[in-house]
Amino acid sequence: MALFKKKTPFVPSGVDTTANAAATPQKEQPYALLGLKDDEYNRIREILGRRPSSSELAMYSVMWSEHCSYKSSKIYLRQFGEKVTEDMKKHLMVGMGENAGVVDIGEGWAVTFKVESHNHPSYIEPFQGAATGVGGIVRDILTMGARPIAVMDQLRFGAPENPDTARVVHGVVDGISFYGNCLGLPNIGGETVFDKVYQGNPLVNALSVGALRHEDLKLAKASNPGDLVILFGARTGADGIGGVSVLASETFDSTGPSRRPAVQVGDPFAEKVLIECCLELYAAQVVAGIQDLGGAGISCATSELASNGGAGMRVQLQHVLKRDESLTPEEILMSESQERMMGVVPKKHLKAFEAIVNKWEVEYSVIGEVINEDRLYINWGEEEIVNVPPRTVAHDGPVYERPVAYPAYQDALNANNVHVAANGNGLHRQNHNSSELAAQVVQIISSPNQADKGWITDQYDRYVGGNTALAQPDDSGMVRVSETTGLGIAIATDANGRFCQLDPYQGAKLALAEAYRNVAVSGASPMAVTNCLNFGSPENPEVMWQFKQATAGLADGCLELGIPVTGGNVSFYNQTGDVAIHPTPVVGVLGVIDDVARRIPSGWQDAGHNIYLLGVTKDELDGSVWSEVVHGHLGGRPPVVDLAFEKQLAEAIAAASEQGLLASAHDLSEAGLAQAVAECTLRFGMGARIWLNEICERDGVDRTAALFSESTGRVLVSVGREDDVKFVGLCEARGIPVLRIGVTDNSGELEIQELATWNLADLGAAHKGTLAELFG
Amino acid sequence: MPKIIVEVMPKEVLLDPQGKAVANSLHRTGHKDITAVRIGKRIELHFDRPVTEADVAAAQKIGESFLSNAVIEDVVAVTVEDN
Amino acid sequence: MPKIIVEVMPKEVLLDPQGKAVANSLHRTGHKDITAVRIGKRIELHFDRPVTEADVAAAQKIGESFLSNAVIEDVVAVTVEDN
Amino acid sequence: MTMKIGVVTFPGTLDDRDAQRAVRIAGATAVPLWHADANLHKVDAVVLPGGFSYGDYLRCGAIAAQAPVTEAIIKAANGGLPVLGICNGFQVLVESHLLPGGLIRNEAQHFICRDQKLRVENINTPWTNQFELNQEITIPLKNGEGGYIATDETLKRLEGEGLVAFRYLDGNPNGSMNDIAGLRNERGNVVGLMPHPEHAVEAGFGPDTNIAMRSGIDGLKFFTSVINALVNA
Ligand SMILES: Nc1ncnc2c1ncn2[C@@H]1O[C@H](COP(=O)(O)OP(=O)(O)O)[C@@H](O)[C@H]1O
Ligand SMILES: [Mg+2]
Repeated sequence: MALFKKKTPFVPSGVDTTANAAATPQKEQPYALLGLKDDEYNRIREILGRRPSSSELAMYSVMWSEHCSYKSSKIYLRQFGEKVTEDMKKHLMVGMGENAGVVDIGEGWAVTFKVESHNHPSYIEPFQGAATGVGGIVRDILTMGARPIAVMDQLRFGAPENPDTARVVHGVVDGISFYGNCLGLPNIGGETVFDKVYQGNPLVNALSVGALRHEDLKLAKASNPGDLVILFGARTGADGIGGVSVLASETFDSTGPSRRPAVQVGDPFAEKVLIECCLELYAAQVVAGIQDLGGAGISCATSELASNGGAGMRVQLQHVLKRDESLTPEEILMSESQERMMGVVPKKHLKAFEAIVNKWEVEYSVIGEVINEDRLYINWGEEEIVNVPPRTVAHDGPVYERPVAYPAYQDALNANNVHVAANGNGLHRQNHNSSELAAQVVQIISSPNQADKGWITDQYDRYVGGNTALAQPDDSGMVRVSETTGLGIAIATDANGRFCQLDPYQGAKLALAEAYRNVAVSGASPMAVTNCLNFGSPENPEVMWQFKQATAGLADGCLELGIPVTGGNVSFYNQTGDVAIHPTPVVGVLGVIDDVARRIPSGWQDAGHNIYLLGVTKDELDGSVWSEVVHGHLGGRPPVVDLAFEKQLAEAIAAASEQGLLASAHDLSEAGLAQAVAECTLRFGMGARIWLNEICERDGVDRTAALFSESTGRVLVSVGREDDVKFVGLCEARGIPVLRIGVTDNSGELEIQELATWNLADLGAAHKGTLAELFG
Repeated sequence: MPKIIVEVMPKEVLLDPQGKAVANSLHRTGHKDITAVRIGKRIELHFDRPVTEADVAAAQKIGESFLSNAVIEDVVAVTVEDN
Repeated sequence: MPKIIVEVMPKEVLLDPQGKAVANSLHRTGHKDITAVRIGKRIELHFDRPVTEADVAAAQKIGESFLSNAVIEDVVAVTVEDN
Repeated sequence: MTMKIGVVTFPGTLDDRDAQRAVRIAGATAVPLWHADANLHKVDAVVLPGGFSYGDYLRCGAIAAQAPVTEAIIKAANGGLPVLGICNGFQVLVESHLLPGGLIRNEAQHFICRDQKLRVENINTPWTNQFELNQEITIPLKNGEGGYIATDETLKRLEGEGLVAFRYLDGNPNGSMNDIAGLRNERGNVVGLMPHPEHAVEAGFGPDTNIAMRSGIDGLKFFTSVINALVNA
């Protein structure tokens, strides 16, 4: 390799070399501007035994940032790996810590899935921010050796009536639609929530799932000395460099060079080609290790590959293909240009590697070599600009136990429940006024958060691939993995920020329970968990308390359900000024189904079926949609969650589904029974007659609670007459409370007895028109 | 009818995937001397009355605030055409 | 570096839904005097050497055959910019 | 002997594997055709599937229209080879001038994915002979640039000569003139449409029907039609 051949005559380039760093220990460095604290900077000096060169400083600063090092969250994330039983690890092929966890789903297949945030870029430039969010998570999945097979998106926007919301909504949805559709990945679900707490800080989380044969698993490591390090895909440009540009300047004040733009522009076409190219490289077995380039770009990929592989690396930075010749070495190290991958290729496979990338017209360059030494050397021409132990950059960043404080507002918030709000009178209930109560049903199902999300999801391709078994508006997304046996997976994600604000520990468990239930009602068996923890500033002790509570809730919940967390992502600093968002831990549950043909529809399709409510309804309206939409209230304590019961319920659904007893199943969550009934009837336009009195009598609740309570552990199912006895017997044998609450019919109407009768066309128009009216 | 033409281009330092794809295609068909291609928008604002200074100033403002996104694009020209 | 700029517009007689959407939005925000908006493309072909007459002729041809679709679009200008 | 139906892959093509599956389900052999290879491998018919060829960056289908494989297809189509263009494939056919007119951004300015009802208006093509005239079918539609436009003169000719093969029913999703969803050429061997028949060939993965969720397979007839046409040729 001609990577380091001496050229003559040698002309120093003026960059800050390691030699220069050793010779000028007193030189002032802008570490604070790069986000490093005094003690962090001093630790770098200690590690190196000198001041860092400006390139080294760039690498440490970005790799030790919150985003890359998880320095505030690490001590809490550990419990996801600790609160597990051997049984929970049984199906885990790769656990936390890698680009994404990998789960064995049987028949020689494995799947890998993960959810990640792209919140801040999506506020600055919603279209590109959201688009590159999808691109980034898909590359994580690809890196594991998997073919990405689907995406999902979890969105939180500000108040619908705020004029800025439309800008963000349009940009984000267009961006996800553009990037995901161009990649040819079906969008199989997601979440859309509007709340003013997200006004200046929308959340854009994206999930991707991929499938692979067991033997195709790839890891991000460089362990064999002599292997080549190859950067391929898009060229490196000035994307997402932001503040690092200050390094290139002599003075660090405002008269320095103009800051490079912090946004990245995505090219989904380049990524689609990169996916096919990588899959062909994997099939030909020419890469020994692979890493995608995301946050921190080349700094991250080189140091992680070397650190993971227990080896070192020698890199010639001038060999990086650039889009812009004016880039400095520091900027090249930091650039977050999209659609790039770094492969570790044994020399003997170079020819085969080149043939494949050339076929796909993907550009590449050999930028370095794996070495048998615990060192990462990076040269700029003949000059050495980085000379560090890779582990200190990639894995030994600072870890903080930040101060935690019980929020000053918490007790008052919890005390102000729906029974004492409104000056001690409690939120008014229209139990005795049927027309008012019926109006609340329509008000709620047409409110932006409860309305049909078709205006958004119709902008996403749910068909591509030909394997989508369930997508919107069903409870979970489901895709077939094996075309020969029908083996498939289901995924649902959930998070309720209002519940989490009231009680982050319970809130995280509730999100887990809901996602778990959504997977179960689709007919799949829940198997693994991913998460994206969206919180305010970790430097605020009250936020840190929320984080501590939520992670404990999630870890405890997973242990109770017996499904492990396989990976995730943390997003801090989601706030406007000092005001943090509601804690929003998005929880994704993955389930497996032996044959997707067995999946359960979420709505009613046949007349004359009986409708059963499984589970018990309590008067749980604190934090509910009813309290928000009808009363504009948030206070009290969220519903109680009983995970042992959720598990029992899921097993009962699975058993009933295996015996073919269920015509449909839909879980109850936000806005309770009223919402579920409306969705079941509108899904295929099947009418129904429902009665509430038996719920009220058996469970001792009033009509408001029967309709709108958000008690957990409840599912609505429809069952053909011929299966009635068998089904009820199955529930009773398993200790699942079961109550017949209605029948389906061809009336074209939904009747809730003694309350109201709605024409389905009208009800559908109310439920489906809202988002189009707001944003169309 | 007179019109004001606002021209918007992607910022120089940012990736322009469209331009890149077109450049590649031109290279494949032999136009090797074209070193790069960048693609932006040409937006015509039509009027049915003579265009004033104030209109041009307004067009410039609309161009910067609405027709382009300042984070990723620049308004490179605002011109009047009368025919 | 010199560049040739090819400008392409949708044909006058055909509808331009993008332009219409922008026009509607401008009307909503009070710019009632703009009677219509049409949106086309501004395509820059970059060179790293001086541009010749032949280059311009080639650009015109590329513009008509590839950069625009003659069935629905017109090349409205081909100009050279040097700076 | 089973028929060989070529399915083209350009960089950025997305529905190629789906189209191959549809060909197999219909009972023919799918032959992958690569954009850079002008060799059509003696296939009996060609499908240009959906996706974003070369990113669809200049105009949809414009760059793909210049590919070596497209040149070969144009030649073969002029000689009578059955060619079906789906979505992006339709755009490629239009950009290649095998079919007239153009496809522009949807009227609503965004991508739209939905189960779309169509009326089959011409069954005298190798791709539609298994339908009944004016049969109503439902197949998925998913496009960002599916608005069909043409000059008045062209429209008149299309209508006059019966070249409109499919028309949208129950709402025009993208602002297409005369509700045109798909066309055939004069000879009938070349058919293009925006909706995706290859996504309605397998029960469980197609559009919803009155009978069961995702059970629609109206798209299969496109592929059985061409097999039928080839057998009887
Ligand atoms: N942004 C989005 N992207 C994709 N699908 C979405 C999005 N928002 C909502 N959905 C889908 O709409 C349906 C209803 O959503 P939701 O009411 O949140 O479901 P659930 O209450 O079952 O969690 C689900 O199928 C969900 O996946
Ligand atoms: Mg649900």
